[in-house]
Amino acid sequence: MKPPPFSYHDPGTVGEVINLLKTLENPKLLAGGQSLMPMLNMRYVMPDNIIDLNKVDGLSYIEENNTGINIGGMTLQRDLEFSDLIKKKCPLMNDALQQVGHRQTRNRGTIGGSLSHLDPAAELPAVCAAHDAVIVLQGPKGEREIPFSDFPIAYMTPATEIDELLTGVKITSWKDGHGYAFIEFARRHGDFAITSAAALLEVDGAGAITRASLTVGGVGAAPVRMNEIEESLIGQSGDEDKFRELCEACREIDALGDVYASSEYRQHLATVMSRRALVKAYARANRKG
Amino acid sequence: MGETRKISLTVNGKSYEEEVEVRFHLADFLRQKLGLTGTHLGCEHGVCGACTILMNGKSVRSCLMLAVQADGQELTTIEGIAPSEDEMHPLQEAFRDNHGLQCGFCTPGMLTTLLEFLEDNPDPSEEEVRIAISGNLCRCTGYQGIVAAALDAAQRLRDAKGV
Amino acid sequence: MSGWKVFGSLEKRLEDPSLLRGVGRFLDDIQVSGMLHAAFVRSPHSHARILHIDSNSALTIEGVRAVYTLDDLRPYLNNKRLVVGLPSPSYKQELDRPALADKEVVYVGEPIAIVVAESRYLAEDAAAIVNIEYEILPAVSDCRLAVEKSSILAHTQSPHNILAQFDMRYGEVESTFDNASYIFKENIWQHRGGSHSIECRGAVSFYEPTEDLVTLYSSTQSAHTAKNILIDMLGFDENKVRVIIPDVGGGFGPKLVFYQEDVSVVLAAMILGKPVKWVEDRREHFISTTQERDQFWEVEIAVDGEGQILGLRGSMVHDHGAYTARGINLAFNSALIVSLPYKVPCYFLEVLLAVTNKVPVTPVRGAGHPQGIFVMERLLDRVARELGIDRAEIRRKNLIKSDQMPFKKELETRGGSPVILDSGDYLSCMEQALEKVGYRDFSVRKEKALKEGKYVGLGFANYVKGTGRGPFETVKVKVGTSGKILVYSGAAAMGQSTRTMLSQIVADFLGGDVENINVITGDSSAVPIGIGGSASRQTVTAGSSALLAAKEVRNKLLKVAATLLEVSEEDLEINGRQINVKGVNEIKMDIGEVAHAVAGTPGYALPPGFEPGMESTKNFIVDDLTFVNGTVAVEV
Amino acid sequence: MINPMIVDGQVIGGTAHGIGNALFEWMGYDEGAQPITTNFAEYLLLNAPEMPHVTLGHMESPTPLNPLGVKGVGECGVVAAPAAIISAVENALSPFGVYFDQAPLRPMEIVKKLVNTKSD
Repeated sequence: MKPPPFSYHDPGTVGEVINLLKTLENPKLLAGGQSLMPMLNMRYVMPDNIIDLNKVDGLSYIEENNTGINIGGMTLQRDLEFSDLIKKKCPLMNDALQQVGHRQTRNRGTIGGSLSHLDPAAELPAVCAAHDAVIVLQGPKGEREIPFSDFPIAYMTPATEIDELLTGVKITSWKDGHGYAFIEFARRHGDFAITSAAALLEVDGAGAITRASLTVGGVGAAPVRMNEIEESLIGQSGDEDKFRELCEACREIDALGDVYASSEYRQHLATVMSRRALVKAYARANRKG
Repeated sequence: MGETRKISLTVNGKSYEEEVEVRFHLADFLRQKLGLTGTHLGCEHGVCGACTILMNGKSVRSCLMLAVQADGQELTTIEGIAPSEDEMHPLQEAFRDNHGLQCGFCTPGMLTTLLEFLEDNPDPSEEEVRIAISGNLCRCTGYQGIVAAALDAAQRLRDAKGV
Repeated sequence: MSGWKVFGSLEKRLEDPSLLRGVGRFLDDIQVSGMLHAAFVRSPHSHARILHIDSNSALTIEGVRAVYTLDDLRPYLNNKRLVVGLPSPSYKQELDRPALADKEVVYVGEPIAIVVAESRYLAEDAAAIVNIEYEILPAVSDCRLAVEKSSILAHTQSPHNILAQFDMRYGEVESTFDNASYIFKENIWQHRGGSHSIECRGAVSFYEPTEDLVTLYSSTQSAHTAKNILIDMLGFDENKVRVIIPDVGGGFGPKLVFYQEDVSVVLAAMILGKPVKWVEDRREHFISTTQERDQFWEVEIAVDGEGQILGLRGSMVHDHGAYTARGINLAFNSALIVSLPYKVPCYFLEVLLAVTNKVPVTPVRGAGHPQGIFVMERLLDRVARELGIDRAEIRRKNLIKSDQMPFKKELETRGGSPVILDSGDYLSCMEQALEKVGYRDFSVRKEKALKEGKYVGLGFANYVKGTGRGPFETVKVKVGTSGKILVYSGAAAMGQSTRTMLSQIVADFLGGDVENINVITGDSSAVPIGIGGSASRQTVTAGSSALLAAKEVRNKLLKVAATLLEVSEEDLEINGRQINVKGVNEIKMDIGEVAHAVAGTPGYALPPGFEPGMESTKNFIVDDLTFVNGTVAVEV
Repeated sequence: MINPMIVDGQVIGGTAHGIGNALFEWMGYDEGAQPITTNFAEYLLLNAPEMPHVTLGHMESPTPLNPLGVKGVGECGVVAAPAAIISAVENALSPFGVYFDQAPLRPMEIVKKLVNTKSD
């Protein structure tokens, strides 16, 4: 299990990266390496050229703006985990990061790497789906932004063009004191979830839900927003039986099935994880709201 | 031999300048080029944690990094943990006293992971310790001795600091 | 006897300091000058005929030294198969593994060719482009289907897929079942798993022409077995092969097996005249290191209205994998263990070992015992449920009692010796476990939890397991002229603290200083014979030999010292490295000096009445297994 | 016991294997005998958070068969663990009347059985 031969490039600017992507044969971008390196060691991928992004300037940042936060593509999961700004403005991400891999992988893994790898069960794509994040890509024609909902185009396939680079993520914050919860079911701590659910809720003074976002990960080919459930949640209070009833809709998700988890099992878990996420998010919203 | 590069780095306080094949992962570089065979390879796909080392004080899996990426970095491996030839680090002592190892193969990764963790969290609960080493597999101990050793080491380190 | 001091009390292991500092020496840590690295070309098919192998393009890669198939190794092989099967009359066919695949591959991962290059990276590059043309054949995966008459054959040359067949029987089975009040039947399945020591397997070999000696470093659990197989396969004299075991990063059974890779690495090193290293990677471990456990049981238990067991009968199909890499022992252990903790008046089990196109099956920690225990305990839970008897009560009723010990079962071990449960109080062991886990008031806890919407459960199981499998383990204890105590053994260490264990036993006879003891295990040249680490055996076998040898050396040390010091032997004691007259520190000798006196000086006589050398080699012989027992209780 | 610390280590380590065999470790092959779990993401080994704290009680029953009076302990933890664990799971789910006859027992299989029993 040793990587195949390749040429190695470590450009210092985004422009150089894009230029290399354009000119090199069969290139592969190396971010944190927590997914690519195992695939290289197992020779599941055989690139002729590795473009290492770790020395590219200006891709690691967590910045606040008027509407939320901007995160650089090469920002480490560890930096996100320990960021007070994330805790304050996007607590769902903090919740999710506690469940991403292990200490050693978060020390190397990046948000851009996780989004580009786009494992349907990964936590950060689900967070982006929940928050209607905007993905920033740079290519030869400059920068473009696409909503996360258009980002996955197929199973583990992002909309990034072959000569483009994911440089950042823009997340719009919810109202201070909103409810949030990231719940997942994994066989062991730190594993990719079999199924996860991310919930965001805003409530009014009377405890009625005024805004809702519910995302299920690990069931479909990419994280799925449960729009119908979200609509039905508006005006509801935190009645668990009502949540249970609404979450039954998760059985309709077009689900992956394999020897590790059948599609029925994933759908079943989706109903349970969604309900638990809503219950927890509601409790948090009420406590603060 | 494929494409190579010259890199310079510091390992356990010692500076090295070496020519390395760009496809070598960091663990192979440490083991084969520098002869630091204390860092072990158990899976080479980033699950077992045996190859964990510290890079600039942070735990990383050395099988999931290319050696060229360690250029200019400061690394610590298991060989660099003890303060001297005659003395062991309190974490190493605690592992010995609590039977935190049997075959000893996962031990390097356990020690490096816990060194960083105890730095971040000097007074952890048992559950926090278990989560901290969730990315390190051990097949001998059932983890009980390791968890006990980590808690014991945390106490020793706090005592030493007079906390 | 000096009274146990170190025995039972030592709190620090001797193995730890080097392991904690990262200066242990595991297989992959061995560096030999000029060493080459190997990778294997393995079958991607579970069953196929090899039509053609083309390694030309692989050999064009710079730094690649050789690609060898079985045809290339054949001239050096006295016997091209690894004959390892433990003896048994129940075999229906012999299926020994070839050194490398021979025309037909029968499982995914079977090694076909060894590639040797200047680095493992290059060896993998080359292995990937060795071009093999296959004719893909149908494969058999499920062992239950394999034993059907119409099944696809796992090996095209075999008459059927039955590796072995045997039964175990005692008592009046038919009439018991005909007259039983209750009979309950269960179909029980236990699935495959691996051992997954964190260190994978590995081998380093080199040939020294000046000595005509082949050395193999191997992460095996038995140096002497490996040596014997190599001698058999290569047709070498006994003194031309040496096998050494470095630190081993976990064994758990599969490292007890001698593999195709071991002999291939040795031959590659001999042919090339260069040291060759192969270290298994995790993916190889998944598809080439032996596995365990697939068994299907159809069993019936007969009980009376009170839950007293009347008998047990049924059949079991055991997945043997594609080749015999050890023998019938797993299925035998499973069949033997089922009834052991309990009084079972009659028993009949028919056992089939099925050949499948999967990785060969050999012991993984527990070696068939967990399967048998699982079956019996599942049956007892069923009986308890059906008859409305408490799960603990049904076991109390049927466990063998301490006043019945030793208890002779009407069964024999695979070596033909009777199964006699030697000692133990199974009942109070279970009671103690139930006490600890709070069985008595569990139903209250369960009800309370249920009210909170939580489902909690409590389960427990009793076991008996044979340990200390014989026939012996060699231990040599020697006092060197340097005063160092040397202990050599055929035992193997892979994390069980063998060095500490042997040192503790020896230390109590020879001065009490464990730091002055050097233990050498796993070197075929250190002691002439040995068996190695498996079946929870080493403390029993090697420990006993160490005790006997240490005792003898102690006696001789005291006798020689008494002669030299001109005092009575009874007045002497050993403290650390010093022998002195009890309470008189002035009359003393270093144990090294005493050893020196019998080491022999040319032309000078030994002290009168003494044989040369301060050493003793013992092989404590044990035929009967000693049975441990226990209870596991768990709340979920 | 020659060394109680080491005995405990052996038994607890063996118990971890037993828990793995009962709940996690599953080496899959398809109908054509192709292995389908060939890495540590697909084949699950027990990790520290999933391993419970084990309490041991000891009873010594010296054997007359050897001069030390000792018995082996290396494999003890593993042998009865799956039987006890699966019995406990069955006991926990007794309100549903589901019974298990296999090891390992994976969550998917438990849920399937619960769902099937419910619909029966």
